[in-house]
Amino acid sequence: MHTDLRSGMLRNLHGRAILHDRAGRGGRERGASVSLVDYAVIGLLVLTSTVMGTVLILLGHFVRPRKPTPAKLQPYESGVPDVNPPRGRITPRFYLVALLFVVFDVEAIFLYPWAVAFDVLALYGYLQAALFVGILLIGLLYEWRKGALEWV
Amino acid sequence: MGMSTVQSHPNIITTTADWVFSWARRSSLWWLQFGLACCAIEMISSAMPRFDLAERFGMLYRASPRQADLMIVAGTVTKKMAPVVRQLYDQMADPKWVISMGSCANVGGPFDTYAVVQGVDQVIPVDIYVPGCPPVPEALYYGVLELQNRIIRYERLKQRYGLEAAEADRQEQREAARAALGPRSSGAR
Amino acid sequence: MDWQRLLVSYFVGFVLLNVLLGLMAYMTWFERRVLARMQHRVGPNRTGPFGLLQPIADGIKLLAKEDIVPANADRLVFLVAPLLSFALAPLGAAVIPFGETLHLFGLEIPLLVADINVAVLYVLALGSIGVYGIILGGYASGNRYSLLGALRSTAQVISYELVLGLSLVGVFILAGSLSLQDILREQQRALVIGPLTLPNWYILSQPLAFALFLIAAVAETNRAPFDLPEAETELVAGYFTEYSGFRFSFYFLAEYINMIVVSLLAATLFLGGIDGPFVDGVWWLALKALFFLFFYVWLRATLPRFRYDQLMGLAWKVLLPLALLNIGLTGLVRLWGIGAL
Amino acid sequence: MIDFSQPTPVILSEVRQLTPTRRELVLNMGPQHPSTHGVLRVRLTLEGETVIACDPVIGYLHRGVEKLGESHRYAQFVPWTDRTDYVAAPSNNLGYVLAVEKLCGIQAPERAQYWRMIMAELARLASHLVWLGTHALDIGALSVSLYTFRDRELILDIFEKFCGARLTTNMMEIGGFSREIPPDLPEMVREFCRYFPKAIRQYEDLLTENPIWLARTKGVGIIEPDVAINYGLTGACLRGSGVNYDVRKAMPYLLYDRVEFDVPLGTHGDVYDRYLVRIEEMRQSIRIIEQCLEQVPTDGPLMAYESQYVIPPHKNVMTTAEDMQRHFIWVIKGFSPPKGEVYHAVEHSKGELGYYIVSDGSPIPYRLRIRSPDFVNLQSLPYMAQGAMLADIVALIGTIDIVLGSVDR
Amino acid sequence: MSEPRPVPALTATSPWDTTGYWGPTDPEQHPAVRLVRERFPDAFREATVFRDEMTIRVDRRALRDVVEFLRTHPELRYNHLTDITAVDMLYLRERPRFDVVVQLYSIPRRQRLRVKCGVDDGETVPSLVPIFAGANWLERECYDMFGIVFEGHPDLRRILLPEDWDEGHPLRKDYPLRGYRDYVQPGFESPAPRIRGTLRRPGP
Repeated sequence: MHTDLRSGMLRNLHGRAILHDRAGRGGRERGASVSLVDYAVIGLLVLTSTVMGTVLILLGHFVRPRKPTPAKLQPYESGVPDVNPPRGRITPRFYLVALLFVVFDVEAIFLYPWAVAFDVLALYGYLQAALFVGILLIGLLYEWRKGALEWV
Repeated sequence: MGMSTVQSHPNIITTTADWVFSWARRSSLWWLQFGLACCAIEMISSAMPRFDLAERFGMLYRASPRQADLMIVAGTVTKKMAPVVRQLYDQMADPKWVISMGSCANVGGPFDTYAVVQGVDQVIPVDIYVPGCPPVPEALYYGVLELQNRIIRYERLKQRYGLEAAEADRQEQREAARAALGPRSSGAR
Repeated sequence: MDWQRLLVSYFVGFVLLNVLLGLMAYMTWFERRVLARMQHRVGPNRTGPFGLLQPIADGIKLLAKEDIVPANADRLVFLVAPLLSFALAPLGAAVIPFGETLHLFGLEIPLLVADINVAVLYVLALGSIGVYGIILGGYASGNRYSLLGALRSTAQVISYELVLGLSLVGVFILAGSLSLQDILREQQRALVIGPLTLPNWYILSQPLAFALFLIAAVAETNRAPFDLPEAETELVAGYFTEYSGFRFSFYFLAEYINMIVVSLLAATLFLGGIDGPFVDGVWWLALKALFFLFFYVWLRATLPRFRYDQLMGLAWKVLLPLALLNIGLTGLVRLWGIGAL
Repeated sequence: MIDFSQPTPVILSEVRQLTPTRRELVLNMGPQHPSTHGVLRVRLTLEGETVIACDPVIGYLHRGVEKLGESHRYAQFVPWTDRTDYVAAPSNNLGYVLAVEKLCGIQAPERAQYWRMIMAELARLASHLVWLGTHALDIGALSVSLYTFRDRELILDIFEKFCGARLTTNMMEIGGFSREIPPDLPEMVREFCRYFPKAIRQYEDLLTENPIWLARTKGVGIIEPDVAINYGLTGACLRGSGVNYDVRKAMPYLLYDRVEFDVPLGTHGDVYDRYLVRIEEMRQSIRIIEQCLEQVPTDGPLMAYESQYVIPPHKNVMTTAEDMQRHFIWVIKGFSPPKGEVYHAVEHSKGELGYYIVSDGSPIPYRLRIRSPDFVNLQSLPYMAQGAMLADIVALIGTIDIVLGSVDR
Repeated sequence: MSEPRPVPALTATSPWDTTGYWGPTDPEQHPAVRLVRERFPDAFREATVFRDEMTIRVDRRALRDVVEFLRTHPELRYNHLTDITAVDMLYLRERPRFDVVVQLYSIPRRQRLRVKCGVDDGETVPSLVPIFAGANWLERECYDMFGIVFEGHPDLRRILLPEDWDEGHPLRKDYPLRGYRDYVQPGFESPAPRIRGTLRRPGP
């Protein structure tokens, strides 16, 4: 299968000596299916760190002073009293970046499985990916020329 | 001393707690990066390589008053600046301390004019006054160390006799320090 | 479900979490001392021996500091946002292999919390979610500096996220996997060039990717010279301007934990992780990570800060094309290697 | 007990100014801000990161120094000059005492003039070091500021040796110096001159060729020569645009015509050129100090005691009746310069520092005007900020090199 | 010991009188005086010399034209506005109350010149902002400190004092050094112990 094919090829082509292969000693075998346990652990850890943070905040509740005054609760504006609401419009340039990001992040996501299966897909896959990236690159160049990447 | 009523007896737990908190507060005095005039340059100097006051005593400077424990008023407080100083003080998170650095901030210094507030203690309460025009960095050291003593005292009183007694004592200390500065100009004619 | 394995992994993860928190605290100490040395100063030395208790004092003080919620802040979001940043930051370390399986009390304790096959993707995803804490906090503060800081941070992180992700594609091509365990295993092979026998660390076969990764990682963690979101001289304190007390420290912690996680990741991806001469083990990983952490401090002491447009230009005009170039070249070499050309 | 629960009153004028428009974000930098070098306040109107409008608001350190000068006798005013531009106090002393000496028509002895030059150049170095440190810090180069302040301490040591004070030196007196130069001072200054070029090289290693520094400073805040002249800029801000105007060369005071030095000029008028100009000025200052140390007579009077405007020598006060009487009158009543008005300018580290004194013949100046260089230079900030980005503003504030005590007086 | 010395007499001349930085000390030979007198015979008032400094006094209405002429005339080219300030002449003369003082400098010719004009309370001076951009803040400062109104100034408001300062203009001679009232922080009832100051202010 894939893993066999792959590891076999590596040894054959480059004749690399393996210093120490720990594949047999603990850990997951290459290509073995991932059990849900790993994700469950991560889920538990998310919970744990959230609880830890909350506990720290609550712990502080007993020792910290609390003296809100109207002046203290005003937003900080370098010491000058604030008079107008801060959440105004946001310039569209930020949205442009977000849009660009979405386009190219999708590209990155498409490239990951391709990279993992690179040896299987070989030249054909390489050309396909090149075509895909090329089209996006043309898009990037277009944006560049159009000044979407300029900030001033 | 204003704390004749003993509200709780010190025991081993509260003394440890007050020691820990006073130690933490005095060892981690983050100061508001806030310079007004000449003294600000000496204040910066005291944080720079030769003296390194700030880092050695665990004093980080923060630009935002929300994260600062200590305000060093370094320089002349003018009437235009006074509301700003007040606003910054108000916006600092409790507990907070104030060092008035230099003669201008103490009593108006040589600027007995129409534009200058004769002492920052007319705008915000001041814990420590550092004299000098400007004070040398060593003087600021001394002020900071004195402030640490003041913090220990405050924390101890707070743990033993409650917040109000500690605040009252702090206020007394402030007024004593202010009285020790002597009279100042009455300003307007 | 394999309950025993779950418990053991969780236990390891819990320990890891706490170790990371401790490390983070001492990372601040490390940074302050190293920075002070570089600047001909002494650094904190009054709180405990060599100032070693300084992080603890800071922590306790922040804990006992008032927690201000400004009047025009979006209260709920304001309170939750730092927690979001803080809670997610250390989880990246969960997929980093710290060594072999440990046999203790008859239990098999793997020194790897979660072995998932898309580990790198997972770390990148965590980084992206972490930015939510920043933007929500900045937006909820109701402060202009915070808002600008949050916007800067978002634009910066997503731009460099892309570079970070694409710079690693070359590594994936070589390793044929997204799992850190597999990538590590690939790096334990020997690379024989003539008389030299070198470890097959990817820093040797992917130098461009390494450089790109390093730059993008510094930007991802909002460190100098890419520390625009919290640029003190422009935006006072950036997105956490309004935060005080322990909530502020959550952002602080998150930044340092991110630094550590990214350093561990870089060490694992490019420097062979726990692999090293003499005896393999977690100390090699620690040493390599420490090198990266020192590198962070060094950068901060040396370099000025980028301007916003320069930062974005660097990501989109220089690093992104370079990353794509790296992928293309790696693919070609690989094709030649497997005889497909 | 003070009631601190009251909110700070909102100043009405600020409500008017801060009225927001629909698209733009009004950002307020200062008066308490890490990069405004004190209490400058800049109101910025931003669109995204781009600055649409920039309005510096000053006066947060206005202390009425000019009014004080009009209420005190001539010799009493010297300490206040220290406190206008406190990072280069000796230069301010120099400008004032020269203006008064011009009004009275006296000149300090040669030896005192050399020492005045040395001290003024050291003050220029100290001021430039503060500028470089804070400017670099604003742009994000953290360590440079610590290195500059480290080396500035050496200059402060020299000041301390000379007059006993570090920052506000009050070192110059009308007529020269009344105290003898400490015997080991020349060697101290020489030692410093040997060391300092190495320090400059260190700063330059960190900045001059640094790509990020270049990106942040080149082409930023360009001010053309004719615009610079039109704005009345002086100092490095003017010379960075390539206009050759240095008071030391154009109308030499003290003995600047006896020493050789070059006036560095920029070509593009951007932040980077002003940086290079000031770095080169530091080298030239060292050159001036070295020449002064060579030329200065080791012996000779330091005070123009022969004039009636100058406090009599201490030794004579104790021994002769005339000088005691003179001393008494000088101290109690002051001296009365002739009626008239003078303007005298010196090349301060920030530009042309001028003192304009109107005398009505009484011992108190009738009008004392300080033409401070950074007040005038700061006006060009909105011009330089056209089309700049938010991060450029801090670079621009840094490059103008302001000290708010001098701006607001 | 030292000899008893006579008290030195007033020095009539000094090295300061012959620097040449302000052009010839004889008004008849000074090109600026000559040309301004020719060009503005009505507005020209007088030319005075003290030490080496040349001062031209002109009518206030012609100030801008004179300065413009001084700036653009090829023989003069006073292209650098060094300073604008004012002097309150309350104790020195009856009318007009203020002198507006403009310091000019010619970068190509390396010469200074001072132009003055008298202005009374309620009168205006033409603003120099159309000629020199640098006049902006200097004139604002004059307005702030003396209350002199510059006609044609784009943005004449207080600059150093707070914009809602209602105590007048502090550099006027009838304004006390310490102002009229203290700063009182709202909510502050017990200010620090205070005494009357002892600083002397000069009278007329």
